[in-house]
Amino acid sequence: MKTTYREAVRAALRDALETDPRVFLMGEDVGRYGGAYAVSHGLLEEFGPERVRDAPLSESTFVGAGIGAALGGMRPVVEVMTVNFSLLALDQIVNNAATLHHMSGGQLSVPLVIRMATGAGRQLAAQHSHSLECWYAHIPGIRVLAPATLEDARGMLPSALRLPDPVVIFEHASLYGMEGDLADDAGAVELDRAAVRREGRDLTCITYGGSLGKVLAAAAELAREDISAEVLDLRSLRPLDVATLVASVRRTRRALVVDEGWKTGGLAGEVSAVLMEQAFYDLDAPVARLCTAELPIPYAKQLEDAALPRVETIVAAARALLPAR
Amino acid sequence: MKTTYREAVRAALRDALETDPRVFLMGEDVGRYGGAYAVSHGLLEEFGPERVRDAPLSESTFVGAGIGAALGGMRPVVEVMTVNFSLLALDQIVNNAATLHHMSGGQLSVPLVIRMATGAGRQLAAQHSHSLECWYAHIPGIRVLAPATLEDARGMLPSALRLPDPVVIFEHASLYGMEGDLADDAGAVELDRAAVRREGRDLTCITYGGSLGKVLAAAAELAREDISAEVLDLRSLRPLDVATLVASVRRTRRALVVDEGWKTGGLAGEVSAVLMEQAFYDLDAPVARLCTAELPIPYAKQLEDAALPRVETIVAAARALLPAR
Amino acid sequence: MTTDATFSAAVSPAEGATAAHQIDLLRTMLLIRRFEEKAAELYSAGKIRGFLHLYIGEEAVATGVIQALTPEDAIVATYREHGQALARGVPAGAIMAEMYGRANGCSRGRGGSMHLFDVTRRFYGGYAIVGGGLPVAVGLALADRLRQRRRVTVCFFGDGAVAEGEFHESLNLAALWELPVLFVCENNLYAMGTALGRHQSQPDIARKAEPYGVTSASVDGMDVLAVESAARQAAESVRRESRPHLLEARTYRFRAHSMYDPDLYRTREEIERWKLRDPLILLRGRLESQGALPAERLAALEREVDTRVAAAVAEAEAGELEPVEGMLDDVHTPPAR
Amino acid sequence: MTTDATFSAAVSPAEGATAAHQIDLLRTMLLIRRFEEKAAELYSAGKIRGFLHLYIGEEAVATGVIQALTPEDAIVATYREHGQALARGVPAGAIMAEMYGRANGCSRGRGGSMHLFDVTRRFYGGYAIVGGGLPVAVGLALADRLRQRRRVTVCFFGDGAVAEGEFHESLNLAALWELPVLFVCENNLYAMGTALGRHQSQPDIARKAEPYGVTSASVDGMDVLAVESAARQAAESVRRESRPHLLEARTYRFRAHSMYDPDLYRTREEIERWKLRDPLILLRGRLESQGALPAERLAALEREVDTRVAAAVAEAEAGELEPVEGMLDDVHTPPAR
Ligand SMILES: Cc1ncc(C[n+]2csc(CCOP(=O)(O)OP(=O)(O)O)c2C)c(N)n1
Ligand SMILES: Cc1ncc(C[n+]2csc(CCOP(=O)(O)OP(=O)(O)O)c2C)c(N)n1
Ligand SMILES: [Mg+2]
Ligand SMILES: [Mg+2]
Repeated sequence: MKTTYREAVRAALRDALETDPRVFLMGEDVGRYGGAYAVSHGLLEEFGPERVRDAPLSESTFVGAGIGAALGGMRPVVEVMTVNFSLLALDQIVNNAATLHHMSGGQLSVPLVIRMATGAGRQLAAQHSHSLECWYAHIPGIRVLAPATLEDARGMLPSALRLPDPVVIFEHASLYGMEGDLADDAGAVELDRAAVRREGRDLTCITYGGSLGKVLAAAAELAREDISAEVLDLRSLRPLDVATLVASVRRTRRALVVDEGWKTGGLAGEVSAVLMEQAFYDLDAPVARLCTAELPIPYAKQLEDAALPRVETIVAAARALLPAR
Repeated sequence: MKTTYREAVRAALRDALETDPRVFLMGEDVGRYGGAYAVSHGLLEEFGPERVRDAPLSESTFVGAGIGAALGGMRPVVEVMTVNFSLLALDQIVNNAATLHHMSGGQLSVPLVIRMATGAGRQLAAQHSHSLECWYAHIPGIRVLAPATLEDARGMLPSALRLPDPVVIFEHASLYGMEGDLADDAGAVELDRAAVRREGRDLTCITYGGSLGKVLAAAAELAREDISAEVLDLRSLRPLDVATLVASVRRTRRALVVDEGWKTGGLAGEVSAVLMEQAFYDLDAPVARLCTAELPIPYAKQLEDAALPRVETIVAAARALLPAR
Repeated sequence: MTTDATFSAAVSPAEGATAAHQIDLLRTMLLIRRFEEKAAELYSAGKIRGFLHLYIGEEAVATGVIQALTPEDAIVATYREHGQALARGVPAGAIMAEMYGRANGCSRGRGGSMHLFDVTRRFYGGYAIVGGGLPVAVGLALADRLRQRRRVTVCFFGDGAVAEGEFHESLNLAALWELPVLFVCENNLYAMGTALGRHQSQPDIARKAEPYGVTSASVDGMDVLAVESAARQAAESVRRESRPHLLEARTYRFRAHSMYDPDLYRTREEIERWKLRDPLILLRGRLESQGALPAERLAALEREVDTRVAAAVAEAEAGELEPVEGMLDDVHTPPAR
Repeated sequence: MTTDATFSAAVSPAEGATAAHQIDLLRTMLLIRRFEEKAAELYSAGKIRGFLHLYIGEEAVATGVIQALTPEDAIVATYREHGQALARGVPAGAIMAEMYGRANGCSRGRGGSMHLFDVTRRFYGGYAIVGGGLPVAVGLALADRLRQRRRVTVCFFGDGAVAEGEFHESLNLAALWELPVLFVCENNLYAMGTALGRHQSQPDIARKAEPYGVTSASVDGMDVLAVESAARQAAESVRRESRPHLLEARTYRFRAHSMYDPDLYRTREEIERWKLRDPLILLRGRLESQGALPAERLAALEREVDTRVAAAVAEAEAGELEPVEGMLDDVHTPPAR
């Protein structure tokens, strides 16, 4: 059926609320308002205020309450409106959610799903344009997912809800309006493997989330120049599916990592370092990174555009990786 | 003169308070208690409660107040007791301190110095053993320093106070007791360059902060096996002194990065990625990373020891980088 | 929590504000109103992008409070800060140019609507992380205390911000350290789509000051004279005693939370009821009943304001775009300075 | 803030607690006292490492409060939680073994002194980030509400935690959502070296509940019977009305904050003054004056407790070390489960 990324996430939420009485939603404006990105629109009316809970502006506490509710036998789905506000909840996520299973010697588990919108590109300026997926991907004890397709928007949530440990799901805000076809019986997806979104021979473009569309567009453009780019979607940011990355790069012998996060200390560097360790002798050129320029994201369109990875810059970076011809 | 890392930081604080009326200290237990690590011991008595301010347990607000005081013309030195608690202040650091100069179109500057203890190794378990330097090093708009020697403990603070922008200084808690000689006239140091702490030919060991001592010990042990290891101390974690790294690796053609942070998405990966980009064709072997095992730091000694980089594991990793002989 | 639009102002209106002064207040409120109506129009036209949060309906709060300030005093505001900026005297053209993302904007196009700055007017900006401005205001006041400057820092924030931990931490710290902060809560009864009664277990915001030993008051935020006199009393005591004060201004936003908001969480009736207490209509009515605002005077005022708004738009339209090459210049302060 | 050691208990002591019951309370407090004295000794001997925060002087709080709980109720505590764990019935041997970092420790050596857990007793652990346990307690109570279980979650925290934003957020959320949390503030007058009056602008902690519409009470935390009866009343109302309550227990720690603390920030006199109100001495005195505690009974009690502590140490000494190979096993929950 024709649907959108937004509707796919909503369908996943509705499905979870219908099938599991332990599931409830909690977050700012998920109820009456219908969700800052209208993802949970209609769910309050359908499931009532006990299971669709509008939270006050208290990120640290409602995320921590999600942890406690998970300890108490529930399956909370907490929406932190955007990654920008999740900084206020990091202590709960890093020091409690990620550690309790371990610190308790395995007695406790925290089956908590935290969803948040991420990314830039809508002229929201420095405080509302973060991409901090790499921070979360650094933390042992949590899983980090980045659905970039309708299938994953629909399927990652139910799969995450089957896991006994905390999962953080990043939804790039620019994807909510993405339209496409989704199988009527679409549901849970596997979470462990990166996906080859386009096959290619000459280089591997590795990306995730909101950048996938740009990279696929770049690959199409490169094809017109007879450059065959394979496009890999990481899907899971922690753990990384290193085997799939390495297998692809062993074939193409060249890799470009595209990440909307800042370059220094970001996820692209991790991918590059992993390829250094496991594919060094198969590389015909150094792994290249194309990331966001290192400045707070500016409001002005031309400045923001210049700061973020774009199809043209991806194409140029890919060309630069290949031997001159 | 004979001194300790702790006393060197204290001397730097005292000196700053004496020479600049705009400087004041603020943080939990920096006054009456004398500092959780006794760094500011005696300063309250010397400079009084207006300039040595015991703050309530309100990390977000006293760090934010440091930002505001900096905007108001002061030169605050804020102590966040440890990096573990700094998670509660990240919003202020990332969304305000790091962005205000840019967002205001250059009108505002935030000359704020934030000091915090970091690191594991004292059996303090998962919530008190973080090494999140890499998170801070990811953020444009702030500078990140890691003094590993007495000279830097004494000199980085005055140098940081001369900068017009926010600086975060990480002091590894295991270093405070480190003894050694310090020139009586020791003072400000330059902040931009990594330091070669030991010269070598066969490989470059890159590290910083609390790991430097272990790496130097490992280098000494390697020397007994006729392996000549150069030891590089990053000193500045943001920005990285890439030129010095690359120059060293071009000579030694091999590199091992030792970092107490977790490997995935950590600073070691960034160093590896930079070498991939700028020294790929000079490398005789893939850059190796030796980091902390990916688990919340356990309390039990044998488990914590096993999780952290140690002299033996550093030596082993270095050997493994070299051609069998 | 009832959203009934009638309040007994906890602080009585300024006695005998001159007609001239009242007309100045009306001019400022009218400027804010017309400026934002134009901004909304320009947003729909795609000239302004990103988030745009309108202050329409709340003009009396910023206008009245800022009357109580001297040029040495400081202001910290939120992402809904056009009103504060205009009332503080930040040039309308510089604000409009900022929303256009132009080089002549008050933040050189870096900040946009949510991040207006004007250091010469000690306007320390719009903060878009709810609650994030409070600690900064506390710090500005701390600097004043340490430098023995008798200044006030006014910190504006919404009812939703009261739920954030930083509200609690900032009131405690400001009171504990005796810092001259005037905390102004713009209680418009909603945090986005969440009504006050659904985010506060006890909705009387003035009472939130008690456990810190901080004095507080509530005022009818639709009555600019009441706001002004409450703010003057509050700022006066903050300055005199170097102690914080919490002022709750009960107001209402007539427009949606932002241009993205379908506004489904409140009734038309509620909005219409509040519009009966439109701060501009209230003040105009008072002036007319005093015979102090003849029709032609009002018409002249309207023309004057329209001209200023038109000039602001022209200035924005004429603004240059910041060159992409200079993008990285403002990440760190140039050593020069 | 005066640290005068005399309080008028806001809640009157339990009328006519039987001698047998009072002796049970004494046994528990004595166990906590002797257990921690031994732990301090073992810390100096290097058998226990990391941070060690002693509860000595505060035993009446955990002992009295936990009387009010059923096995179905939950407990969330801090890094200073040996007393809560022992009072809840977590085996002394499992706690001591945990502090030794042994496989037979209650957290299998992962947590140490600051992170004791015992899920079978719904002891949800020690939280070492100040304030970090409060939201977790709110969530446990939320789960009970959603599952319609009439349970109470007790959340212990110190006076220092009151300054954290999470205190404010958690009281608001628990009250707003009508969650059965009993917040117990162990006010020992210091946050590390910072006296209450230097971290709270207004030091009456019970009053902090007012702005949330949360009921509260203060109790003499050195009088275990007063604590028990206050806790019973509080837990009763929390359970009945499914609403939070804040109970402040005024107490004092006789030892330094942690084994690292030189304890330079308070006078010997102050400590000695408080030791006159040692909760064990108070209860013993009461029992003796009732003629309910003959010398030989007390001696027997002391012997019994010493035996239990000795057994706990023996159990810890006999514990295995967790194999390093299994280090990564407990990062994620095994799929098996
Ligand atoms: C910490 C944080 N959480 C969430 C948001 C998203 N958000 C922006 S404004 C807003 C509502 C704030 O309401 P209030 O404080 O009453 O101010 P108002 O918009 O009514 O003026 C929310 C939830 C944010 N900007 N910051
Ligand atoms: C968020 C945070 N900041 C700082 C610390 C360091 N610290 C540990 S205990 C403590 C004092 C806490 O005092 P209080 O809440 O009164 O509890 P008490 O130790 O008196 O029982 C501090 C500052 C911490 N653990 N967590
Ligand atoms: Mg509001
Ligand atoms: Mg205390």
